[in-house]
Amino acid sequence: MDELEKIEGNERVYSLNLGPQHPSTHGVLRILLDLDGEYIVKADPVIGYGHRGHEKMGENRQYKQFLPNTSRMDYLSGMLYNHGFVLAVEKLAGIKVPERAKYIRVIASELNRISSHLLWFGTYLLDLGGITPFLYAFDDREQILDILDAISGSRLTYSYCRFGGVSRDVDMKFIEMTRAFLKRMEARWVDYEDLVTKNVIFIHRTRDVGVISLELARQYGVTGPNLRACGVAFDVRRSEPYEVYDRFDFEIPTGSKGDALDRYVVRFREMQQSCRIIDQALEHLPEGEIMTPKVPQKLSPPKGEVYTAFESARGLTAYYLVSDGSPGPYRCHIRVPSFGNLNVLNDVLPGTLVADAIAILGSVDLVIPEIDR
Amino acid sequence: MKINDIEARMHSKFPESPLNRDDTGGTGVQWSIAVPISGIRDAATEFDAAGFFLESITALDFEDTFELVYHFNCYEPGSRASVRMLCGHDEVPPSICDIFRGAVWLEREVHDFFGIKFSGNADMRPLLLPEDADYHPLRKTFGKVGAYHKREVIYG
Amino acid sequence: MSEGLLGSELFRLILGLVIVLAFSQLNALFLVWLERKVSGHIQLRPGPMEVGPHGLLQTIIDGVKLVGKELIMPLKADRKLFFLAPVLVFTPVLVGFLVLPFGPGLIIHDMNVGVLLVFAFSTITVLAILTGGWASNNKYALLGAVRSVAQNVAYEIPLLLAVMSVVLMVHSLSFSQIVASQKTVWFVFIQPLACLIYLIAATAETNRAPFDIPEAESELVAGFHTEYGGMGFGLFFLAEYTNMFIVCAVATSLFFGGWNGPFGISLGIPGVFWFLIKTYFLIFVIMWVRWTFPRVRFDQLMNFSWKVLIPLSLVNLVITAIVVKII
Amino acid sequence: MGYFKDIFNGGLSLIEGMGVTARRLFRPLVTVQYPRKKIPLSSAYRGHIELKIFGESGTHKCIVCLNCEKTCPSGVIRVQGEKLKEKGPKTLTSYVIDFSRCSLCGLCVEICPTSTLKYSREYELVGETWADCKIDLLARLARQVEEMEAEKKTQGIAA
Repeated sequence: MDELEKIEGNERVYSLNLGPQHPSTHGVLRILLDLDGEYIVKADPVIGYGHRGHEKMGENRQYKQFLPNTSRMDYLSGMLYNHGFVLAVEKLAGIKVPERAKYIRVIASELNRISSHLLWFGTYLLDLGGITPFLYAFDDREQILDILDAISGSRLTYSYCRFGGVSRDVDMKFIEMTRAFLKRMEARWVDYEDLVTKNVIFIHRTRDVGVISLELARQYGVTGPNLRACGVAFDVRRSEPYEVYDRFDFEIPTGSKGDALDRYVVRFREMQQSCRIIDQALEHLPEGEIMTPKVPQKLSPPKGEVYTAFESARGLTAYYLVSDGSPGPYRCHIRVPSFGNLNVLNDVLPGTLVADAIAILGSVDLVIPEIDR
Repeated sequence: MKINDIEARMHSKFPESPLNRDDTGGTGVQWSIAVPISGIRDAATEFDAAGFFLESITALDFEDTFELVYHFNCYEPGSRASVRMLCGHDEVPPSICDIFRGAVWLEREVHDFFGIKFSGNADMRPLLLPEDADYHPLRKTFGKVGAYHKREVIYG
Repeated sequence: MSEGLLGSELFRLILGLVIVLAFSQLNALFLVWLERKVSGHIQLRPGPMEVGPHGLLQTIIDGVKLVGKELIMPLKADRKLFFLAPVLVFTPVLVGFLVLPFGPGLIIHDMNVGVLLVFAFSTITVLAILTGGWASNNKYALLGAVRSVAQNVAYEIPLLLAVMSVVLMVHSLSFSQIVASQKTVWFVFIQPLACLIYLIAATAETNRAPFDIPEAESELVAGFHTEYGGMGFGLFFLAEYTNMFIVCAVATSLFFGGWNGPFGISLGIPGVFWFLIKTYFLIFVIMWVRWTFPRVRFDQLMNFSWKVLIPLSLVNLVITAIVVKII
Repeated sequence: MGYFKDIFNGGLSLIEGMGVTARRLFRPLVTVQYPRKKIPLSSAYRGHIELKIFGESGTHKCIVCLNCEKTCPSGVIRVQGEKLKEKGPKTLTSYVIDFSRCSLCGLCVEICPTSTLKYSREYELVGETWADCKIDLLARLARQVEEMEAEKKTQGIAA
């Protein structure tokens, strides 16, 4: 303890090591806080505890061998990461995807987005000290996991998408399960609003807490719901529509102030919008193939590069692949949204209380292994 | 469209630099411009003034040189542009962390993985690697490597 | 005569203490089980199920495990204070039992300043928490301890002001008299505001969610008892539940008619059961609250006390005083 | 007046929240007491791989092409074969997987030319050492064949 006591001309300041083992630093994040009483003077996030070298692995593997890795970067939105990676490789190799597969991918991705947001919703309330919403959210999330389990055979790291399609076709049971889930959620949204959104304690904990101004967000490259909470309707699904997202009618929820409450509301409404997308996709799900027949086992895309962005649950995510014509990429870079979303906390945390710091950390929805890669 | 404005400005700012438009959308960027190593700060300032945000900084390791790739984007549909610059294996590019604050970490990450030092970035501690790391894993001289090409092998 | 009286009084005290010790421990264990069951069912899961019927013996097994654990003290911690704190936190809770009116005549020592005694001793808990947090030589623990002091100081005031309204009406600080004067109408119907303020302040006094900021596991890991393991932690834990029982029992006596049935109807149920039913119901409500709400922030907690609870309880007290004077 | 309104609305919101939890108190439970009760596995469930038993031959169809071993990103699979006849296919002599490294991606199952690999439905796996994570698929296959025959026998007796 003693060596941590710092006296830098200001005897009031002392440091507190928040993490790497702390109940509220989801994943292994460590933040060095300089505190004055309970007020934070300086915050220095230390990351890299979960660095596994995915980018290096990507360079050493064939494209399809890297596919399972992608869902392990952000384990909460594995389907979205799979989806983005196959998009990138398909673009690089010029593979066409059947319509049905596109729809199935969208449905699966949106389900995964909801499950990721639900988990965030639960753990955020857990950070704020409300334990029960966490279990309710997990109950709902379990339904999604069951649905995705039924089509992909896995509950977290799906590896469901394939270059040129998806690995398994969906059946009537899947459609029924998904519809039942959508129906169930309608009642749950009301419950969540009564239990959390309207709750006076919750509102006081989050309103005007951790304000990320639009300028700050731009400076740090904050994307996703955190950016939309500042009032910008920037969503890759809209700005660079991939797959069939341009065919659906959905809103991009935005906030106004960029505080924790706005971020909460944006994510909450995003889940409802995802439900809308799924509903429409199920409505128009075409019959047909789920896999392009002529995809070679050993895929060797032509020389060149591709930068494919997609909207993961946490924001703009992108794969930057450089091909030298061999079966594996020459360079495989992943732009992860949490990187900027955590980076911005350097400027947001100072001046807040420790209790607020937890509320802010939770509200930006970080997945640390995604940053560490 | 901001992306067209900035394209014109980049043209006037770097008349000699080749600007590759990608009209088919095959690479995911609207256009990319190759700037000299000294020009990155000017380019970043332009993008900053135009209201763009810095999406990512990454590097490519070739046998003859590093290539740094900066991706900029703004909150308008389809507005991604990339700025590329060649940087010799022992050259020190200027940092843009006073223009985009988020660049501090991105440059630290590039430094981690490739050992490229940025002049002007005061905080060059390892970000993702251990504090005492003296290796740069994404260099093609480190660990298992598939291939090590010269730049022209891929980009002609 | 005086000799015999003294003897019987002493005997009564000792016997009472033994019963209290046994009861408080068993009661705390039961409450822990109840809490886990309530939280479980609120969260759509069964709670403990494996040890004993519906997991009834689970907490006993947990207790055995805690007793069997090694007492670990952090390096450079203040040894004496570190081990004093868990003991200190438990003693005032036991004293509280002495004056609780379980039923007509079922009171260990019917003091004429019973109400004062309970609240005077309950303040020692703060001291114990401060001692524990300070002695741990841990920043999280210290933060928790400091928070706890500020919180308890702030909430002691509305708590006592709310109690004073009742005392003013009865003109007595003795529990048995307060209960006796609620034979027909409970004070909760005459003093609903005071009752509400008392319950809120009492929740804060016992450091229960949503006012559990001294522990605040998502912020301060475990707050003041971060460094405690084994029975040190166990005593803090038991004290929390016993404390909860006491504040609820006091609330029952002050506002819910103690051993009296509603509106003088006793339905042939003995007074002590009425008392326990009401107390456990209040405990259930406090648990229910805990498993519903997120935690308030520290400064909001203070704001709520100083800006809402204290003015309201003062106004309530003044109005009570005027009305009592007129009648 | 706003002061009292805030307090009132705040209190109301709290009571609404308590209503939600109170309703749940009487709903049926959603959790399952796991070892006593089990949830049926999804039909797509991906356990560790195993060799498929084909009905006509009563055994697997592995031709030791080593595609699975080569395609595995994590180096899980070790296949060994032997040429029993001078001209003819190799015969499988050992098929061992190191499950501790497997990421269950399923590339091996997809690439297998004779479709003799499939996912098992085993999920209650436990091991204390790395050696416990090594699974010998041929031994497993032999065990399964034995079990099947025993089952057939009992069925035959019952019939």
